[in-house]
Amino acid sequence: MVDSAAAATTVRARLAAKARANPSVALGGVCLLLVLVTGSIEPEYLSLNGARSSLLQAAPLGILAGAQTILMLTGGIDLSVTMIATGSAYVAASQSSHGAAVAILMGVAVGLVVGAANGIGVAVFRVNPLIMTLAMSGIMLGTFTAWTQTILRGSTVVAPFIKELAAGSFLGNRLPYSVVVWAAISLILIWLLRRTGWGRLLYAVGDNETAVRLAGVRTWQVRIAAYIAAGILGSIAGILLAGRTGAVDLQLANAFLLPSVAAAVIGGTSIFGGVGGYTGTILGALILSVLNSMLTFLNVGQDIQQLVYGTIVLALAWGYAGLANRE
Amino acid sequence: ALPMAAEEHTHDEEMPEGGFVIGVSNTLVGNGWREQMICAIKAEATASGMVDEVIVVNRNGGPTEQIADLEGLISQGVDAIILNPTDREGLNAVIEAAIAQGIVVVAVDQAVTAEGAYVATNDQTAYARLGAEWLFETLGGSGKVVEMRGIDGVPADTDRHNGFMEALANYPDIEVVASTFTGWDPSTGAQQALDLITTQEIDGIWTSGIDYPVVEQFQVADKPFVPIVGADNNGFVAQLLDLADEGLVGAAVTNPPAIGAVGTSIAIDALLGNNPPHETILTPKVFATDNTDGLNAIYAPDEQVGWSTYVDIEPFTHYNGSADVSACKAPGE
Amino acid sequence: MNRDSRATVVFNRTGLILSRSGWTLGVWLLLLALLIWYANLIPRFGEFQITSISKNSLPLVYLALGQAVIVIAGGIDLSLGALLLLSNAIAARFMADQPLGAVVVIALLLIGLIACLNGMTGYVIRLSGVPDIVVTLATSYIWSGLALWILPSPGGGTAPEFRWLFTGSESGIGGTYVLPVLMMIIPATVVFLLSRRTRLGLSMYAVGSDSNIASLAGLGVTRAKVASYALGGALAALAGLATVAITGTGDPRFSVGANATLNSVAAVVLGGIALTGGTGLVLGVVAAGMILIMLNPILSAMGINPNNAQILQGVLIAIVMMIGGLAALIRERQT
Amino acid sequence: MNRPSPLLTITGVAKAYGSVVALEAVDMTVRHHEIHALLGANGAGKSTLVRILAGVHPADRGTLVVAGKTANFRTPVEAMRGGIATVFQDPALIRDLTIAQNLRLSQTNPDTFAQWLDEFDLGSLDRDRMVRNLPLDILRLVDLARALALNPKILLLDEITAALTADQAEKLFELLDRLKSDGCSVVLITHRLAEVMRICDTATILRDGRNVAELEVGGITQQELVHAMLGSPVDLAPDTPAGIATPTTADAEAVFAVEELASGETVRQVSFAVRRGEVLGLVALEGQGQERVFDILCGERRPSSGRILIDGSPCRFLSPADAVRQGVVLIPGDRLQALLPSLPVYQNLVVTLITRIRQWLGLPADERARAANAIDSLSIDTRAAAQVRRLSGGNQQKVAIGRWLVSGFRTLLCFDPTRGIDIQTKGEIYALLRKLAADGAAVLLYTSELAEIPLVCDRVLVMHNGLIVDEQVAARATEASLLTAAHGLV
Ligand SMILES: Nc1ncnc2c1ncn2[C@@H]1O[C@H](COP(=O)(O)OP(=O)(O)OP(=O)(O)O)[C@@H](O)[C@H]1O
Ligand SMILES: Nc1ncnc2c1ncn2[C@@H]1O[C@H](COP(=O)(O)OP(=O)(O)OP(=O)(O)O)[C@@H](O)[C@H]1O
Ligand SMILES: [Mg+2]
Ligand SMILES: [Mg+2]
Repeated sequence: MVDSAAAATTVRARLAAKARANPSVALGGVCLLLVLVTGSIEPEYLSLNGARSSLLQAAPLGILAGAQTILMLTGGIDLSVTMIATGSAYVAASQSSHGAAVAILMGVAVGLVVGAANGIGVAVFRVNPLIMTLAMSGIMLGTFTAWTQTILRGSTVVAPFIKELAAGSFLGNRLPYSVVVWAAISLILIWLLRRTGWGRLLYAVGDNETAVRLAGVRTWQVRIAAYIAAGILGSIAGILLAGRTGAVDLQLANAFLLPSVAAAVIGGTSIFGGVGGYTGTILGALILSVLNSMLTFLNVGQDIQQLVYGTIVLALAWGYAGLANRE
Repeated sequence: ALPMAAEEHTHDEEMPEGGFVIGVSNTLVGNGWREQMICAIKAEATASGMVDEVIVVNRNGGPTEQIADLEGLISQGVDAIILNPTDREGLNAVIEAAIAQGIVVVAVDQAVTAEGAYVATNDQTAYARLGAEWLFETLGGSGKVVEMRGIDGVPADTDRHNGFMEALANYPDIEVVASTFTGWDPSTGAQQALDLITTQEIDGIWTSGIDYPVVEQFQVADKPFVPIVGADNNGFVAQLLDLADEGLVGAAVTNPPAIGAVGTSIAIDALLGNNPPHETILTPKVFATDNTDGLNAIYAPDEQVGWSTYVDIEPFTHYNGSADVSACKAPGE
Repeated sequence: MNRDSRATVVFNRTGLILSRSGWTLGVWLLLLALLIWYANLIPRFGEFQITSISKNSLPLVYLALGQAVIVIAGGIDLSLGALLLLSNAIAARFMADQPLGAVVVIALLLIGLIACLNGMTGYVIRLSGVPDIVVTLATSYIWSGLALWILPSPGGGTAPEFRWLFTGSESGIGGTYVLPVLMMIIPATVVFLLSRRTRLGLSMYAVGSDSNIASLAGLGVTRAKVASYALGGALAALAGLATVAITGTGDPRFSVGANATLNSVAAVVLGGIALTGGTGLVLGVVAAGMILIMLNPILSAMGINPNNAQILQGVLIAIVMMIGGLAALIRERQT
Repeated sequence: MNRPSPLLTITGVAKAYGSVVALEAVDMTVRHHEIHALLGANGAGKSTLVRILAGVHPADRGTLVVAGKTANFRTPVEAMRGGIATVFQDPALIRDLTIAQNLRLSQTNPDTFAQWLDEFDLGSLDRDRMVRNLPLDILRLVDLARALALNPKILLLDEITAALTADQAEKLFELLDRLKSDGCSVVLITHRLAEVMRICDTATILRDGRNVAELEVGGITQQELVHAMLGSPVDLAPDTPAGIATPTTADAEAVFAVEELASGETVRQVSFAVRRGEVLGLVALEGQGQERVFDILCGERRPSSGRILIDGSPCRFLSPADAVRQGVVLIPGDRLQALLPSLPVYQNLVVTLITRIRQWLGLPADERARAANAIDSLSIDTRAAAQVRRLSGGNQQKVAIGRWLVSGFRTLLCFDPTRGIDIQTKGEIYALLRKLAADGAAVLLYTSELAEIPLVCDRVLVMHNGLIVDEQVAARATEASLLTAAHGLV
């Protein structure tokens, strides 16, 4: 009796230790569990189609959460990233008549410019990132609302190439191109964070900026580059989203703001900087996408949906912190 | 019973000849439908020739913020206020205060219960009922449908849901297999649609206005189209016209933001002392794929996908179609 | 000589207070300037406008005060707007057609209830070690869901006398400005005194400044944290009550809450409280809240179109913060 | 058997932070009326023991008996009620509040506090000053006065003298003597053995989380103390003793020089040159402008006038990056300013290698080897290398130095690098500084421990009131000669 209880605790302790050593495995387990729960609500979900549909949704979310991950590592955050996504998508769509390449470049330029502005505000003028990007989001909303009636007037149907990239699939309609785009971005991000000087500086700046500055680094450059990178990621996510919905309006990416932060946090990136990585974020984005599908299949009112969503996000964050803090 | 305001007016005998200042209060920034509503107000004000200035206040917020904005407009001394109310009852006090000062108040899109206010709305119950009836009829009275609603708790959504249920009551063989809340958000709606059409047998979809992203998902999923009901969004109308060859069957139900222009026209009438009726309810029109001419007539190829194509509302509007609305010019601009 | 040195002390003391509360003063001056400007722009500026400005600012001012307390104690609460919704929904649902006595009881219970709920949030944050922003992001969904569940669509009501208490008029408009001004001054003063003059308040500053040192110094970190969240919750409940008093109804829309949260954070920062915690005076936040509410009508009176007004508001916040950042930078370089 | 029972008895106390075992099993006895030294190398577990006694952390095992009663303090307040007052290794004052508010928070009686503070002639200290604006020595004394105001039975002082000036320390010792006779016992942690010899009655020595000896101070020598602490005899002088400036350094060209540097009222006129191969010492009492000089030299701050010359040509530092690119690097006094606390030792060491945008997309090929070299040559204890914050103070200091060994430099600015460092590590640091100089670097060393000067430096400058008031040959400088100059009495 006592023995089996003791055995159970050691097993649990060993499991906990394992999960701690490799948090991605724990997150993967949670993701799998959610997939199974969703599958029990809607059996058809456990099919190739279900998987494809979840991945399609996770791709833009994962990319936006990548932007948050980079910034959170430096102790920053970007509340304008969904506005950047929307703005880029808008520009890309309205420039679609000039061909996909021009459209995409113009779209990405939006992310570049806005990201740089955010970066300068935060790194040079030392504005709190939360406030800087909140203000920037308002500025962009006003600007784009005005522009939709002036310089961006006209069709916002996206170019066929973008549509194909965002929504099309290959290999017998199994593997969406957008997932390939996401995978490529993931590889680049993971490489940047783990194998480059800039990635290392991101962690360092997030941990102790003074120490990095005294080491001879111009930390403002690191930060500005981070905001620019986040802006570009926002643009790419926005353009993919535009391709998904086929056309753009100014609410395109709104719904992704809080989930983009949540995905990074669930994935184990600390909002205070210095700790985390993109692998966890990928899983975080997948988890949230599955959760969304689950809520769709649950067929309940928005009140219950919000209750379930909030509770699960809290439970996940708590569980993860429990693992991380137990040492 | 006429409100006190009418009495006040009687003692400046000669009726005003124009030169009005119209205040507009809106509480949703960046929403295409609302922007078009504001543009329609400006276009109608310009076309009427009676208005000197249109003052728009707009921000994201709820009744509290809107009350602040309305009181600001009152302080600025406008002649009429057109508002898209955030609440049916919460603004009554300030509206009645405005009316007491002789300001004409017109609530557009959503109703208010304030005494003496003019109300111009699209009939949301009918919007859903007409569309749903078209859908159920098209399905031959039986089949599995999805109801894609807007935001839970918003009056327009509740009205539309009621209209949908009214229609449903007459078709016992129609089964609603899923009911989702899109939040009137295109990407959310797209994802829900994709989740549903890839996993379930569906015969028809009714949407509360998130329509073209849903049609797009059939192409993403590479599934055959099912009959779909949406709003008079330009993008959806274009799809109904373009994809008819590929088997798309659908209906666009009008929910015109030009209701703002209707409100403007009513306000000017009231300011001129013409005593227009206090309640104007527009009944939606249904443009289905079997009516290509109708669809072609409302299609606006130069406008954006979110553009509501049904802009001319007789006898209220005096501007010259989509072009004027889209120019979005208030008097003097 | 003695006189002289006392004068120097007084002078130094004034200088100290000025330098320490310079930002607070600045925000109040900005508000004053805006109001004077506004008064000159519109045809008539009288009691109606003063009442309007003070009562309409109440919900945001309360919410921002609550956010300020939480930020000072080293947290941030993204669920305050949702708590406002919840309080607004419960109040409207249960106060409708009730006599004043019952309404007051409900109001007090509600403040207590929401203070407890948010105090619990604070406790969960301490217990779990999950950052504040994440926990409150999650609870914001929970509270909004609950609000929608309690009040499925807009409606409900409250007693006219209760509306009078916050707005100076039983209809919610055009009353005396005395009451809304009092309802702003009293809670603000109470929160200010609580935060600066009591041990509990100071321990919030301490915990926000450095919770490790605070615990070395023998302070109850958990107690301060929970207290700050509870106080923030109570103020959010008050904001919900003010909303029901001003509008006479309840509105459970998620977006209203989210918008209110963002405004409260903006007001806190504009009011001179660093998001890093441990510093700042809550009084500046009151003026900042009023500025944020009044900016829209003021810009509109200046003839600025709403899109540009939206841009201007963002630019204003960014520039004010940049000036703050630069000033800090220059101070660091010089002293 | 009428010997009184001890005031404090600790038996078998153990404490581990995760996988780091800070205390394995410690026994210690503090009697009435005694000043008890708690000694040990960096990381021996002294501060951990203090934190347990003060109720900050619970012990994993073991018992505390205070005045005959078993104590189980769960919070600092309980420990205070139990008669234990503590001055921790780092100031326990809230930086964003005023002194008065801090006193209010800790419910300290302001009058008693004022009396104690007056012992150090600080009775007139303005209580409305923000803690963040006060110098470290004042903060330590405020902490002390606050602890004394509790009227404790046992006073724990964790390296309090490290930040005090010589005369403040002297006043402290007089005060401790009086406390002792008034019936309060003191546990004093310090790395300065002279202090132990001067005022302590007993010493408990910790090594690697265990108590290895309990000695009566009266009968032993410093060497014996060191032997007990380290387990082996240690030569207090560095391997390569500095002599009188050798002809080569005297002739060597000035690598780094400043001319008429000034900054407001704090730094009024500072000129000097550091030559290749030279360690130039700088001494000053607390707050004479030395911090500002270092801030300017490392590029953190701009001077109001004056020039910095490198190899004879003037240059301007707009930021530390400019200084670092010219080979001028800083080891700050507060090591937290030089460390990435939650990152591994390795990352801390190599962070100096990527300072330019063109290096962003790669990593230096030889960085592993360089980092390993630095770890080796400084013998950094890497058991807790996963997070620098878990290293002991001494090892943290080594990391702060080590990161410059990795990237290389020409001029090294050291601000009090041995503050709070154990005696063995100190010796290692002295030797290292000499070696760096011998390899061609120029070193400017500010130190608060005057005894270090003859051990490491070639020449020494004395600063007073923003001016360089004296220059001496290090080998001939004595504590007395330096102190006289430091008080401006030349
Ligand atoms: N919070 C902590 N988490 C993990 N390890 C810790 C923590 N605090 C101390 N340690 C470890 O415990 C050991 C003892 O540390 P402690 O601070 O007690 O040493 P010390 O004797 O006071 O050294 P010093 O003279 O440098 O102050 C060290 O190895 C240190 O790395
Ligand atoms: N203080 C500054 N203010 C504005 N721009 C700067 C500043 N310092 C550097 N830059 C710009 O930032 C960019 C990168 O500068 P940085 O000096 O880090 O590059 P680098 O690769 O180290 O080049 P180099 O080897 O020539 O010094 C350059 O375009 C430079 O002009
Ligand atoms: Mg120590
Ligand atoms: Mg350069």
